[in-house]
Amino acid sequence: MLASEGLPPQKEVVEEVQAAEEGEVDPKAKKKEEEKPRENGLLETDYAKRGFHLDVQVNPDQVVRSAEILDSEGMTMEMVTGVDWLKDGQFEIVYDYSFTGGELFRVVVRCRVDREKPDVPTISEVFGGANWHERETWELFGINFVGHPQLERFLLPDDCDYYPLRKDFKL
Amino acid sequence: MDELIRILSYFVGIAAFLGLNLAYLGWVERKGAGHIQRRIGPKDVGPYGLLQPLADGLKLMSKQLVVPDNADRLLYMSAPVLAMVATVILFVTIPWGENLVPREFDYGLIMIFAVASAAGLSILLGGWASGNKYSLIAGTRAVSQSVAFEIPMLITAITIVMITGTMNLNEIIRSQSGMFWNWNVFALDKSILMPISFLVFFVCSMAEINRAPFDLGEAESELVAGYITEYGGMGFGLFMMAEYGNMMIGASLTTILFLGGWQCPFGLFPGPHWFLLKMYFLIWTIVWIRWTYPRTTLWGLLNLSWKYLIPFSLVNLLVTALFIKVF
Amino acid sequence: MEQQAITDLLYIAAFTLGGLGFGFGPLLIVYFFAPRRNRNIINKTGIPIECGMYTIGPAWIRYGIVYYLYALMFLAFDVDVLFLFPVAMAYNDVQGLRPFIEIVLFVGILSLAVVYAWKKGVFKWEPKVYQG
Amino acid sequence: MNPSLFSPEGLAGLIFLILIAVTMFGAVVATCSKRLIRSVTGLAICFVGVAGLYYFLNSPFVAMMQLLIYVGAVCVTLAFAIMLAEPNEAKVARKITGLSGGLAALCGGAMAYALGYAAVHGEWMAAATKINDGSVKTIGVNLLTQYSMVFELVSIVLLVAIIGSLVLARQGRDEE
Amino acid sequence: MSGYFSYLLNGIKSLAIGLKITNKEFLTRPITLQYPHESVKMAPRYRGHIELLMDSETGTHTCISCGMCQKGCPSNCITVKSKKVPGVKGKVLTAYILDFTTCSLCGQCVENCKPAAIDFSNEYNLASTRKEDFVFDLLQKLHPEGVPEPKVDPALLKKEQEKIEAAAKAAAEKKEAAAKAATEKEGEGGEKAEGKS
Amino acid sequence: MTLLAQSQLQETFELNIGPQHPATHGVLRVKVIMDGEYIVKAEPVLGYIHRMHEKMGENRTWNQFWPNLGRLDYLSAIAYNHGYAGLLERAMGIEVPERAEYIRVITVELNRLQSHLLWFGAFILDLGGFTPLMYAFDEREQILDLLESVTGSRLTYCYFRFGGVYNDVDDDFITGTRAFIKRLRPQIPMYHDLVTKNVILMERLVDIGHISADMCRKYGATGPVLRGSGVNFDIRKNEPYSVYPELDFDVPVYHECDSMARYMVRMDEMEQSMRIIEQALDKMPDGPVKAEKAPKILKPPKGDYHFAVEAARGTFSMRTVSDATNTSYRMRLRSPTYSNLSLFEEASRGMLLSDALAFMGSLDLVIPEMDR
Amino acid sequence: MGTESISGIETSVPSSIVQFHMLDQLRALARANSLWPMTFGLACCAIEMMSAGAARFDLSRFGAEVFRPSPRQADLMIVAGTVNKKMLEPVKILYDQMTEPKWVIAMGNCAISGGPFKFKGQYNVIEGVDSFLPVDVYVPGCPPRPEALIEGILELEEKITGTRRWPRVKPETAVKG
Amino acid sequence: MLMLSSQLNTYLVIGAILFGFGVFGLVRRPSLIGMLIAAELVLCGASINFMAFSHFLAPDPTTGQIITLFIMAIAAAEAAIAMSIVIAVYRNYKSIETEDLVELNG
Ligand code: SF4
Ligand code: SF4
Ligand code: SF4
Repeated sequence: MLASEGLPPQKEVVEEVQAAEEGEVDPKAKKKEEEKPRENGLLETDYAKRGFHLDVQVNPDQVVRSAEILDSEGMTMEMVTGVDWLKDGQFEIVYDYSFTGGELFRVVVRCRVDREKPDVPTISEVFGGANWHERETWELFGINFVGHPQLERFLLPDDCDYYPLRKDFKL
Repeated sequence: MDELIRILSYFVGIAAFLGLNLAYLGWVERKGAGHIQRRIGPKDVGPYGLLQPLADGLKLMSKQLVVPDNADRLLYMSAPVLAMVATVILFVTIPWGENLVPREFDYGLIMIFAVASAAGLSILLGGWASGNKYSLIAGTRAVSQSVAFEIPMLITAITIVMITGTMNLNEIIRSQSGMFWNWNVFALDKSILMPISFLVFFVCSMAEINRAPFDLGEAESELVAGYITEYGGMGFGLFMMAEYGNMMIGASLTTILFLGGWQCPFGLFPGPHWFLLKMYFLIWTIVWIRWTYPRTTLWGLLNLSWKYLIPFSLVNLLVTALFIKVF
Repeated sequence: MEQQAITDLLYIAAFTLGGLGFGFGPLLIVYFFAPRRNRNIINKTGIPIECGMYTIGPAWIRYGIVYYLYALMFLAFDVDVLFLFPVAMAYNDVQGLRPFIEIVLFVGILSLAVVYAWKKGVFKWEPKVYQG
Repeated sequence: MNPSLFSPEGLAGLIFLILIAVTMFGAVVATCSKRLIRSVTGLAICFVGVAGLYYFLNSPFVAMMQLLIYVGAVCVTLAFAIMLAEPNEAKVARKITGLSGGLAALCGGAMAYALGYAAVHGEWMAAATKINDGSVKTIGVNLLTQYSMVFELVSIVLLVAIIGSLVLARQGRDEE
Repeated sequence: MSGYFSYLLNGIKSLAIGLKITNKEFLTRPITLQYPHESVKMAPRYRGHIELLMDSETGTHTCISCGMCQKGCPSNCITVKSKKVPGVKGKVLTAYILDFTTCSLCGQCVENCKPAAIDFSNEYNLASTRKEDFVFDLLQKLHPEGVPEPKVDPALLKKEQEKIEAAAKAAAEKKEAAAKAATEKEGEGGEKAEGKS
Repeated sequence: MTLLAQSQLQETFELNIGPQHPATHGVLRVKVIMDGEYIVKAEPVLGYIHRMHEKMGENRTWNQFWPNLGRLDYLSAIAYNHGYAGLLERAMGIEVPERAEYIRVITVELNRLQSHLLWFGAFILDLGGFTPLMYAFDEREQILDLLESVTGSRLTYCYFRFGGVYNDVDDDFITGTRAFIKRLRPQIPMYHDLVTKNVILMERLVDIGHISADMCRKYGATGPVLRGSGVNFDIRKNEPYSVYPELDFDVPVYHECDSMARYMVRMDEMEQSMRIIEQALDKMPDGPVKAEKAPKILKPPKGDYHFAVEAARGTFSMRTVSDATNTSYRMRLRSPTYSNLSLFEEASRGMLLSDALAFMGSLDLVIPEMDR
Repeated sequence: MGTESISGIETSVPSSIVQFHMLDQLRALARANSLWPMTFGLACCAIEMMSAGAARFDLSRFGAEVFRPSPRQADLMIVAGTVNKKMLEPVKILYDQMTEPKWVIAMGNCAISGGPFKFKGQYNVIEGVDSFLPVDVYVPGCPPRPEALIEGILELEEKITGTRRWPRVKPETAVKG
Repeated sequence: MLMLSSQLNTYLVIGAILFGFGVFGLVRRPSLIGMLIAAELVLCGASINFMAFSHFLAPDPTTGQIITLFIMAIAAAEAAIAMSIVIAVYRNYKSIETEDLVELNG
């Protein structure tokens, strides 16, 4: 039902989320793990090995949409975090979603942004809980969540000017 | 001249008694709390921890008094003294025994209320003068609480006055002579609701002196240390002593009005020991209650007064009036 | 003034003095016995206690409308109740049912205040709605 | 007749003087201090003194009432009102020293002088006999008999006061 | 109205029950363990700071100065110092410095130690006015009255000496051949402190 | 009326609660804007005990990270140990002997018991009752003794290892645990009598601090907070790990959504924990407690891994990114109270201050876990 | 090392107007036996601090169970846990706000040296509160057992009065039976 | 000096002085609450006079007392109402200073 609303690249995502929910095996899922940063798309993972069922990589502009879709499916935002891929020159923002209404189902949504210009739209409008997680990620990585209501120092002292979890961080 | 000597000797006596009590009520409280909580309480400072109050007192006396920067210096310093003065004055009319009373005032009952209500102001001033938000809030709370409970207390006292026709505390006790069913608390012939009004009075006296579970003024989990937040050392000590003093007054007043003061339950050998026995029992009850219940909320407390205690005491007043006229 | 009243007064005065002694005595001792200086690190001994933070805004805040309402009710009630004291003292001395009726009337009118406040929701402490 | 200072009467006289001093001191604080809350304290002190004066006028009951009502209730309510209205008196303390202060002093002084003059020079006639001792019991009896109308009236007045003040104080709040 | 009263009654009843319970507790014995007067025996597995174990056979520790504990420690609180003593197999522990103030009692060191030379002690009530008191030399703690000399195995000593002699001989030969600088090489195998990481 | 207009009209002021405040159980700071007794806005400020756990995860080898797990949520440290063990066992495919799993479950549940007991005491302390805290601590000491005899520590356990546990339990522990459970069983009704049924407590908890299930979902609240809002969700049941599927226990769920519901969930959970422990003690097989094949040097294959456990306060999940070296590339710890507290700001709006603090207590916060 | 390193802060309590030897002794005795700690829990160690006050260990036997939430009334600051950079300022303020006489116990390895969180390149933890507070007694452990805290308080009493009234306990290990 | 307490004039003068203080305060105080405080002083001065007259002159000393009690009651009622008005004024005009109120009105 949501498919029609989605933007073209997202349409695929939507369908697949629903498909996966229904337990169907997605034919387009890629098996192999890449050396290079992987392409956007959907990946069904082995739960027993990885701890989540579905692995989605999206563009930064699709993050909010994906959150909305997952929200309408009744899923919970568990955490938002970043990974600094120094050698790729990218940040990866990882969103963990899980379904708490019944049989557990975990979805990981990732998105990569450029290290130089780490802008990603906020999903705190969709999930209130993302507010703090994003704020923390901003603080520790310097990833800028566009539209976030309160990007202020959170865990660290107000006057500090470093992003400690960046790989090139040195005090 | 004799009178002056009498005044002096009574004062010295009361002062010694008071000093001892203020110190050792703290010990009783801590020890009692300890045993209620499966532990021992003060023990290693002197035998049974009996020197603990002395150590505490000396410590407090040798502790620096810091006046906060933006406090109102004068009021800040005078508030604890005021609280203490009000407490000490109250002892002038407590009849410990038939003849062991510093001074029998004809208006002793109302005088106690008057002075105690003036003491409420000292808390407010202390809280305000500290220049601290917590103190201010807590002071306001404490005062509005003691104010709220003053009314049912007064109404209940009026009931007693109505029965006995006097405000002289010793007279009130005398009117309860004989076996224990003559005590006001059991005086069902004077008003069927008497035991309830005893409860009302007791609860009110507990709330009036800001004791747990009504200790909103010192609600630690909300307002740090309440209106005494900024008071260190002896300022704190004075407030504490005043609290214990008020506790004694509250217990004594309940004893006098309802439990027959120095009367023996069986009409034999009345004397101060009975008074002390009853008073300490009530004090112990207060301590016991403190260590049993969680704290009420402010609204629960104010509503307890306005929704339950005041209506009850009013009804009691009317019932008593009826009983007196009818029977 | 009669002798008795004077004696009463003397007692009260003596105990007031004594109370002052009780109050100021310890403070005097503190003056002599307490340390004179405070060791401090950043010279913040005097700032108001606010859980280790600096206070935000003025310390003397505007506060307590609810208490104020209760205080108002108390004020009027208190005065009312105090009138009952002399009446209660004289209650036994006046024959007949008249005092009873007087008291019933008085208390009845008095309770109207409580009833009014109750009805008006002064005693209600419900969560408020603030839109953020 | 001037009793010795150390007789009970003498001490009582001394206490009287102290009470006058307290009253005056309180009045000064109440009118002149910059901080309103100190004014309230001054007022309370003044009332304590006045209560003492009532005591000397042989009506301890009224003295106690004075304490209970004025110190215990009115002052507390005043303090609350101050907290609610203007806790920070810095704003209030302004340009009062000059003209208005002088004017006020003049007014007050003239008033006090006139009244005091009238009082001291007036011809007051004491009643020959007293019909009762003015004790609380008599007050009560009077309230129940002679003044019973007033007694009831007081409660009505106060009821109206409560309701009125509640309405006023809650105005603009909760009921929009 | 009935709700008003039943609420009140239930409330009072619940309060009375509470009082009853605390009264009962008041009358039962406290459970306090009066620490300086009486003390608990520590569970055998209690983790105090680590200590070198006394081996009853040799009368000293069994540490082989392998440094595994030091490497595995997450907080870098162990410093193992050892030296080579002629006639003794392996390295000889000269100091085992534990900076207890950073230890997190994780047990990695104990786990990593192959010969089980260290274990947790039962020291549970340390306190002092100086923090240097908590930098222990465990070796000294094990032997408060002086660290015994390591037992020299004559056979090993002989072998080693032979080796040294052989080396010396070889060196001498070399010396003859090469420059004087080679003499320094003989010192090898002598004192060598394990570096701090 | 908007907030701004209201604050201009009303008497609002700002108040700091914390970091040194008895009610925040640690160094949480809540910046509160109050309107008289009412809270207009309460904004938690974290970071007063931020201890760089995630950074340390990148600096320390997999094995060296163990002590950190004990110090995150020091009240249910063993559950956190479990989460970490499970994570790497999943990543490396290590099989854990069954006895080890049972030991894990027993210790975790004991740990949960003590955590709930402490919460119970501290919560009542927040509400002004001092005595229940002492009783709870008394009970808790027994658990600590038991756990100490196994793990060696009282609080910051570092007991699990990849592929098993540090050491085996002995018979003393087993009999001791049984005896303890026998002892604790009658205590809980006593707590109910002393505390739960107390009218003052009821006044303070019932209908206070309403959190709807949807709000929990939006904020990612888990654990007793979620279950107090009527959602039957427990990782132990919904995403079974370890030997929980073999054990029979219920998940207490209350639908009132108020502080009392959360309180009751925890109280009931204690009973369930006791049930689990008893069953696990019965079922525990003999055998090794550590996988033989567990490698000493760990190098999980590349990729990211996720593992979640049910800690005392909710879902604790770990996500690690491995780059096949002996340290983690990125270690992410998702602490339950972080999410649970994040709804405080919204939920506390318009509450009375004392209610809000009671509500905060009912969230069961452990600050160092939140700040990480 | 130790307290001397903080410039400008002396370690002994400032003196009063009246000074006699006897009096000082008495005063020291009183102070030592009525050490009221401040409610100031930071992290894991705070739980053990609570345990020490609880029924099993019962600090109140030494008169030290009166945990005062306000620094003005407290004599003893037990730094129980990790102090990080954000917390530094509050700790300093709280110390300043305490009234004399005041003492500091550094409880737990974190407070002594940063403990497990001390590593090269760390960005947020203060490595030892003695770098800015005049610490009187150190109680190591992670966390220290409640006994150790009690021992610390006894140690502090010894420091104040100069004598130790209590026996020293030698740790014993239970033998498996 | 020590017998002042038994002279009517003393009380009258005290009453007058209090009254004067009250007037002084009424004029001088810039804020409504300050004026209220001053007004209490005025009432107090009046009460003292009443009491003094009733004690020294009136045949029935209870009358004065009862009247004083009534004054108290009325004063309390007045204070309650006045303070509520002050609060209401404050809420509407954000000030309790008389001058500001004048400005706002005109
Ligand atoms: S227990 Fe852990 S932290 Fe302590 S010395 Fe051993 S390895 Fe290091
Ligand atoms: S203690 Fe063990 S691990 Fe450490 S150096 Fe000695 S033998 Fe090696
Ligand atoms: S010393 Fe250990 S137990 Fe104490 S706060 Fe630090 S990490 Fe926690």
